[in-house]
Amino acid sequence: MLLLTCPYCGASVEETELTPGGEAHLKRYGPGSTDQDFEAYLFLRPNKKGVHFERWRHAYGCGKWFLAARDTATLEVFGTYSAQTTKPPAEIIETIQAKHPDWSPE
Amino acid sequence: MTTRLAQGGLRIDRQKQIEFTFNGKRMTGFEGDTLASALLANGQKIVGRSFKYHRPRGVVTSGAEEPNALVNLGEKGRFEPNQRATTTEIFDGLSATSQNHWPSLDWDIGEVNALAARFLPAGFYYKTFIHPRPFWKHVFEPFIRQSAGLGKAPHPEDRDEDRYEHFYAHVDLVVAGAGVAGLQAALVAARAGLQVLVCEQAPRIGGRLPVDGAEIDGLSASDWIAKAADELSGYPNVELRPRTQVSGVYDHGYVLAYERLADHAPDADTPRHRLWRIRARHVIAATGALERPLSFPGNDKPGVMLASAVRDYVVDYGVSVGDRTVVVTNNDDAYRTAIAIKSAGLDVPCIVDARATAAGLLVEEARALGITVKTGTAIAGVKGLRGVVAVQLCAQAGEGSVTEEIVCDAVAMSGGWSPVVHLWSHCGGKLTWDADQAFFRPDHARPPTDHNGAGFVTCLGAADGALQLQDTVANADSVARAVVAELGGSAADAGSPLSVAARPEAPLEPIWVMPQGAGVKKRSKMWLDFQNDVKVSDVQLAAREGFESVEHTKRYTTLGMATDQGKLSNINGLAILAQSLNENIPRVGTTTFRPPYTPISMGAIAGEARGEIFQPLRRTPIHAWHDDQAAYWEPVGHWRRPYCYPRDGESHSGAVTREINATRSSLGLLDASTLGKIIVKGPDAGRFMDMLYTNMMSSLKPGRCRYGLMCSENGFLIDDGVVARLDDDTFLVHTTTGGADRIHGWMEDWLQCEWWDWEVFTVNVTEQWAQIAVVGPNARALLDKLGSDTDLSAEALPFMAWTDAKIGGFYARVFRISFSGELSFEVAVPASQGRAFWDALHAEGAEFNATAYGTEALHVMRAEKGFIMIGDETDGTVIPQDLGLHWAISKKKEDYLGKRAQSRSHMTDPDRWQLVGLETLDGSVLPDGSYALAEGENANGQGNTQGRVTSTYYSPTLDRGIAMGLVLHGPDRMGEVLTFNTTKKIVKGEKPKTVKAKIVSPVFYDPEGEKQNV
Amino acid sequence: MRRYSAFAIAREAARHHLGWERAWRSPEPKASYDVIIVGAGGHGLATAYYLGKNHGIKNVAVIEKGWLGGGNTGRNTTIIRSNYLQDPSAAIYEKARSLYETLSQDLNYNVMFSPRGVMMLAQTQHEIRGYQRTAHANALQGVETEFISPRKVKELCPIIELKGPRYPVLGALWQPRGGTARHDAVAWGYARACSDMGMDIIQQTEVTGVRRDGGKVVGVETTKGYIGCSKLGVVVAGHSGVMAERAGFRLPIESVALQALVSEPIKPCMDVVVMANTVHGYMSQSDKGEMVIGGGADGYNNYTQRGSFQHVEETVRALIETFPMISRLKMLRWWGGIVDMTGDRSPIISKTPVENMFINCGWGTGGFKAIPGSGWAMAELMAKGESPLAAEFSMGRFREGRFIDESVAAGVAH
Amino acid sequence: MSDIAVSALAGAAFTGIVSVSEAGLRGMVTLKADLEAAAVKKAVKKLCGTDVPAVRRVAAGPEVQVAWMAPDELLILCDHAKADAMVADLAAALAGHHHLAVNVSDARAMFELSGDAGAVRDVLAKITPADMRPDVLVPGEMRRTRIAQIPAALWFETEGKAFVICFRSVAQYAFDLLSTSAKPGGEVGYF
Ligand SMILES: Cc1cc2nc3c(=O)[nH]c(=O)nc-3n(C[C@H](O)[C@H](O)[C@H](O)COP(=O)(O)OP(=O)(O)OC[C@H]3O[C@@H](n4cnc5c(N)ncnc54)[C@H](O)[C@@H]3O)c2cc1C
Ligand SMILES: NC(=O)c1ccc[n+]([C@@H]2O[C@H](COP(=O)([O-])OP(=O)(O)OC[C@H]3O[C@@H](n4cnc5c(N)ncnc54)[C@H](O)[C@@H]3O)[C@@H](O)[C@H]2O)c1
Ligand SMILES: Cc1cc2nc3c(=O)[nH]c(=O)nc-3n(C[C@H](O)[C@H](O)[C@H](O)COP(=O)(O)O)c2cc1C
Ligand SMILES: [Zn+2]
Repeated sequence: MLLLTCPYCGASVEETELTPGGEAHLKRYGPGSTDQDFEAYLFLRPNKKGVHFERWRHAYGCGKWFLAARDTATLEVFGTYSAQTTKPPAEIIETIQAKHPDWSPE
Repeated sequence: MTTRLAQGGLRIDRQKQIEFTFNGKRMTGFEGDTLASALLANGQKIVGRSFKYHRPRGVVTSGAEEPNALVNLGEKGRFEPNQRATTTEIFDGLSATSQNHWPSLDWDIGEVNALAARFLPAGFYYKTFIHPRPFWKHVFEPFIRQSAGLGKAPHPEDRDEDRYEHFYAHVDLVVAGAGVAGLQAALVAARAGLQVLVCEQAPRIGGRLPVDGAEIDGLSASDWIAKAADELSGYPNVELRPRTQVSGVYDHGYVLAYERLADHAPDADTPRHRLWRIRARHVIAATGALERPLSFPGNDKPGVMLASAVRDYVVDYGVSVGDRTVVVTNNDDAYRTAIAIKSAGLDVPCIVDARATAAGLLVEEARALGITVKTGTAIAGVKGLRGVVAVQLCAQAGEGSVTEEIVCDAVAMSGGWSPVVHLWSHCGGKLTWDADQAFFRPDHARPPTDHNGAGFVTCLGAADGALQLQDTVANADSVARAVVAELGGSAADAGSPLSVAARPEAPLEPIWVMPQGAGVKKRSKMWLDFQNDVKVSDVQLAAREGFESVEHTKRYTTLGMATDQGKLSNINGLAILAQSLNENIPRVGTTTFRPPYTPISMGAIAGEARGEIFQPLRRTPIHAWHDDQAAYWEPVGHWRRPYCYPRDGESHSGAVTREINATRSSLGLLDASTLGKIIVKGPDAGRFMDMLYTNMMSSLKPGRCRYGLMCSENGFLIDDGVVARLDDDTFLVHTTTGGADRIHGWMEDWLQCEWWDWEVFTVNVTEQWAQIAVVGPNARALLDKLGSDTDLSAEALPFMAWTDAKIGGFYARVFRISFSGELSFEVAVPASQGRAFWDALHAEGAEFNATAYGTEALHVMRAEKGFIMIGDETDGTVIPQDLGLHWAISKKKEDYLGKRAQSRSHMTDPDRWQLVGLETLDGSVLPDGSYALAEGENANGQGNTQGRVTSTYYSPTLDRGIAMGLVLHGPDRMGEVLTFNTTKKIVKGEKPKTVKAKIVSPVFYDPEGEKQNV
Repeated sequence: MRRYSAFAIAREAARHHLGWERAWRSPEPKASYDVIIVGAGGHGLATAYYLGKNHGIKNVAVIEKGWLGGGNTGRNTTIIRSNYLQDPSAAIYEKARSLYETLSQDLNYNVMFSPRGVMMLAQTQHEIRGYQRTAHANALQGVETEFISPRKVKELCPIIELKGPRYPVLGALWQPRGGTARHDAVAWGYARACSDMGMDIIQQTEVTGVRRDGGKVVGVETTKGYIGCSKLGVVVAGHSGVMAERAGFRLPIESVALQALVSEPIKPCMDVVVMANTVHGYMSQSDKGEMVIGGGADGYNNYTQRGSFQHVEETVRALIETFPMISRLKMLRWWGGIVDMTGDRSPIISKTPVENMFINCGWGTGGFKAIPGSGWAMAELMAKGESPLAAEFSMGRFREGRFIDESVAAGVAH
Repeated sequence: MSDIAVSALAGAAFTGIVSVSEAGLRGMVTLKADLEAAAVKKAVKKLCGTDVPAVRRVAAGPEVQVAWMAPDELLILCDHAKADAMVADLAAALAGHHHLAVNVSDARAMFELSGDAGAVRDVLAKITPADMRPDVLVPGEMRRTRIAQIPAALWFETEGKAFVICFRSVAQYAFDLLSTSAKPGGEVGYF
């Protein structure tokens, strides 16, 4: 049962107060995009066994979406951060690399 | 003969006698007895039957690891199978029956299995019962099922009389186990100021200490425990819970503990069980160690027990398990049992010690008491059918030729101890094999890790492999200090280490089979898993057949899969497996440890959620009125809406017809409060609305309404409803009942995660309003009669307009929208006035025969009008284009959610089925979900289809069946007749029954809309 | 292979069962094979079996990183049914179900297929309509199924509470020839038969890479070294994403934990399988007597085979409401598996961007019932390059928007 | 016509380990806006008589309380009859400034729990995963969380006196839940 800190409330809340939202940092492809890009955007997922960036909504709390960097093999959480970003912030990346030196963002 | 001793028994209060029954026989025990100790005290040696061979079974342990002594407990609403006698405290009126036998415990037909045992080795059922085919289901399986299973099934109509609850706790530290190690750890943490929750599964704290005895800090065991408990109770930051088992450790420091509040006092008006849902920064598992049996022929017979258990029964309960008890061991600790028995005035014919030599203080003490010690010796066989009458001895080194026979009525065995590492392992903690002490203990380098990637479970004391008291205490003290320091407590205040006067013990010698050279005949009489009847020979068979992984062996033999989860059998079993594979034990490894540590009640898991509060029930402000009218309810999400309001003797369909006729002919009232209402406001609201809806919303004028469609990004219709523009930068979005929360979340998702620079706020105001549809030719008349401060005439408030108004004194928002095709006003008033407004409408509406109608009438009327219904015409695979809703899909907008998806090849395919109306030729009602047949079969031999019914009703208005459906090229085939299947069951040889229906326009009623636009 | 039978047991009993031979060999890998299957779960082993049995391709290795059958095949609630709504699903699940009927005989291994019947309770008007639609579809698909009354429900399963109170039972979709099978035995039976055909089942060996030559697969890297092959079938369920990455492409799949639990064993009290989808719970009783209960899937990616408690809580709550008598039973054990969920919750049996590499995955929460049919189709696809049973399950459907959505008829995937 | 306005449970009450009562109609206004903006701070100060509360805090003015709900959202608690006026005043005060103020009084139900300080926390701790430790959920701080299966906002006015706000449609469920949790015999004695 996961425990995540909502970056907006600053409260550490358990999974049952949140709703999961799948892969984070997806780029939306709309009209005019290629079938490939659109398929990738909607369906194709890295589904990493390891470092994973994902969306959560503090549904039973402030109602805000936030993002988390989590290891899907150990469930270690490297940090949570604002949903208003297109890529993981530097400090999160540092935290991850501190634990996994050979890891680098795609 | 097992019996109660004249004196002794630390746990029992001889002043307080308790009466109970076993298999109908009245028995007595003392307060503090467990059912097991009480049964033994009453001479009840056989307490149950084994799973597979139905062998007679007696009590073998004194705790949570008990595989044999399981009973049906209680009656009716308090009946419970498979209750462990060794952890069941007795109470007045307790009634228990033994399990898994017919006709009786002593004479069990199933025992033939035992005679046939040789034909029923591990996994025999995989190799037979193959022919003839039908026999498995009809002959073999029923037989196997009957003889399998353990306790009785509760009666289907009995209802649990007890209540249950949960409790959430957040602490620095959970200490599982209040033995000497756990207590010391708790003291250290408490003194350092940490918040500590100590959970002890037993009713008494102290663990093994009271029975094993020792001097700690110059105090007797009991005094030291009392002192520790007393100090702990003084700390506000410490909570100590007896009868509370830590049942599982989960990710991110989540811990479940199972508190048994009323099992020992069923008449107390408390919840029976309380499930603790704990968040702990750290977990200390001070869970001790469990003794292992020895694998000698006949080790499963009633009267053969763990040495520690025999000791517990004598010392804790004042119960003798036999007049003459042979102790068989490979370690010193078992000598404590011999000494305890002897000190109780009972006889120990000899101690059979498999080790070549036995020295050390305990051994000396035993010898000093005149007990013969036979070293290098083993048990070759146990005589007696339903109980022990003698044991045959042999050399441990040999193959088992009997050297002598010793008359005895009990055997106390000890094969060494295994640390209880379950809580360490539940969440992935790894183990290491300690060859000297022959057990797995926690590998400190590989603990289970939490959300910070840090280890969060620590075993200490015996659970960490420190078995001998002086080691236990030293280990507990130092490890606890380290944990406390890590958690930010100051070890300085932790108090001084304990001084222990205990007797050092000689090392044990690992003994996996006894005697060492036993042949297959003997090995097939050595039990590993007493409950599931798994023997040494079975594990060896598994290895022989290639089930080399310990996980395969487990599943092939069912070793460790019984209700005790192999607490006694697993280590012995995998040692045997390793031997047979010529592997070393650590390479074979253990099976996965899974929660719960011991089984927990389903009731506790569900907690308070039963009956009325099984699930939240959402009620509109008018709910009570519906209830008073005996509405027939239809669940919609967590809401409940009236399906119809049957009157006395009226059928549901009769009621629906009446409601529709009343509405179409005069006046109907619908509680539409459950409809979603979301406010969308801001400079970018129009732009946002245009992205949400397939049609153009930004162009909507304030004061007007527009029907709109929402699609998922994958192109499929997800919701529809009427949008009202409140002012230039504010929209009111109506969603379906099921859609309100979903769509609001959906909006927030896009606003927060994609278009966060757009200035838009949303609020879900669904429940702020009671919304009532006033429908029918007399709708306006009623509102006028109530009196409105605003002109509601067709001119002032035309179809698809809205206005604020004061109606009959109620502040209201009035929408000229219609889902029925009639003149209709949807009137929203604040929820707090909803019921009053509803009552007013009925009062004033009486003269118009105002009739409340339910969801079914609503559905029929919308179908008569050809309006689609989300969930009927749509099912997650339908796009607006399929439903002839092109008019609602803006061509001007270059983007909206779902637009890109709708341009994929399969979505633009002209062969997609399209919405049409359907009329059976004979006027009958098409069956729900029936399919339109097409010629031939597909590549997989399935009948081809060319369409399906999406909704179908009897229309009272037209007095015939009407339906809508999706049909291949439907709109181009008006008038064509299709064949629909009406059979829902295929009967071999029979061709499906069918009915013919004509393709027509989906609008069956008032196509020009003359009625709604008046 | 020496055949199994009552006589064989009697014969062996005479010599204390010392004469039984291995159920399957555990060979060292050869340098190369015609076909390598990655993953010795039910689907992988069945694929190998039908490659040999139906297509005469026997120079096959099945490579398993753990112990065979230890994935989801070894941890599922064993429900077998084929009354799915959509044609492609009904086709492959019914093919599988009918193969199950004779699987024990085909494999000479008792997989204990027990066609005791599966019912899915209808507890809302919407479910009634959904199941009636399914029933109509099944009639045309040749799947024997039927919508039954509450009375019949109670007859077939006396421990059900019909009256709710919250969600009265309004009827059920009933498949009399659905049921359960002994999950481990299915894997073991196929493994034994494959081994008997001369195929190599290589356990405790992980495939760590896919070697390609000009977009064509030539072999796999493993923890036991490189092994060549001319065709590769990847059948690794929860680890499909990991394997796809190793082959350089992505799948429309996310891996999440799905949980199950069993009660302590009790005497027979439930002769059918019941699924209550409104309240999210399903239950059956195993031959050993435990009540076998399936929980919900987590919503977040997870490879730990441990799930979150609230799903177990929700399921048990739902089942006590449906079967009040279980309230005083005890949960004996609780575990999880990593299930591979696709974008439309339907499986993938398909060619891949890598030539001669095929993938069979996405069975998610419901693939045990499909094992024989899936193996049959996958083998045909690998041997012939196409299979009518597999056609609709190609990866391409996600690009074209041609989904196979079973959730539509109030159905669930188990 | 607030005279005919009724709360969801018309003041239902239960007494067990603690007393649970529906607090009756309470005015509630949701204000969504940039809480950092001077205009907003000013408006709140003027109309509620208190500053914009800090994260998770409840700020109390003379008649009005203001609760922090989200980084861009406040809940203003006032007299039920004054809620519409409050909305109007906010609209006026924030005219031209992007915001959303709306009356949600009737979309909510509110309960009061009172009794022994520890007991009140015990009763809540049976149904919410939120940390109920007195040094964590201090009086004056609001925790938005769930109670059993529904969303709720909890806060302590003082030790021994807590409030629970939930949606109106589930008021009965919330009341039954709280009463069950407070049922005699279920004393935990933890807090
Ligand atoms: C709790 C639960 C309940 C379920 N209930 C049901 C049910 O009632 N009915 C039903 O029909 N289905 C059910 N399912 C689904 C069903 O179990 C699965 O769909 C099915 O077993 C999948 O089989 P498989 O052979 O594809 O995968 P698996 O059995 O998981 O086999 C995949 C194998 O691949 C191996 N592997 C992975 N990566 C590698 C690698 N790199 N190299 C080598 N080997 C590798 C794994 O070790 C594993 O053994 C349930 C699943 C779960 C978890
Ligand atoms: N000399 C030997 O060979 C030998 C062997 C084993 C044990 N011992 C003795 O055992 C004692 C070891 O002390 P200890 O404190 O480490 O162990 P312990 O067995 O004395 O205490 C462990 C306690 O944990 C409880 N427990 C176990 N699992 C639990 C769970 N999941 N939840 C809640 N409670 C749980 C048990 O009921 C018990 O009270 C010492 O007295 C030691 O001398 C000696
Ligand atoms: C249908 C079924 C029935 C099971 N019955 C039992 C059982 O009676 N006793 C038991 O200990 N485990 C039982 N299990 C659970 C297994 O022991 C094991 O937990 C599961 O296969 C997952 O493996 P793992 O726990 O080793 O990861 C059962 C599993 C399944 C799928
Ligand atoms: Zn938050």
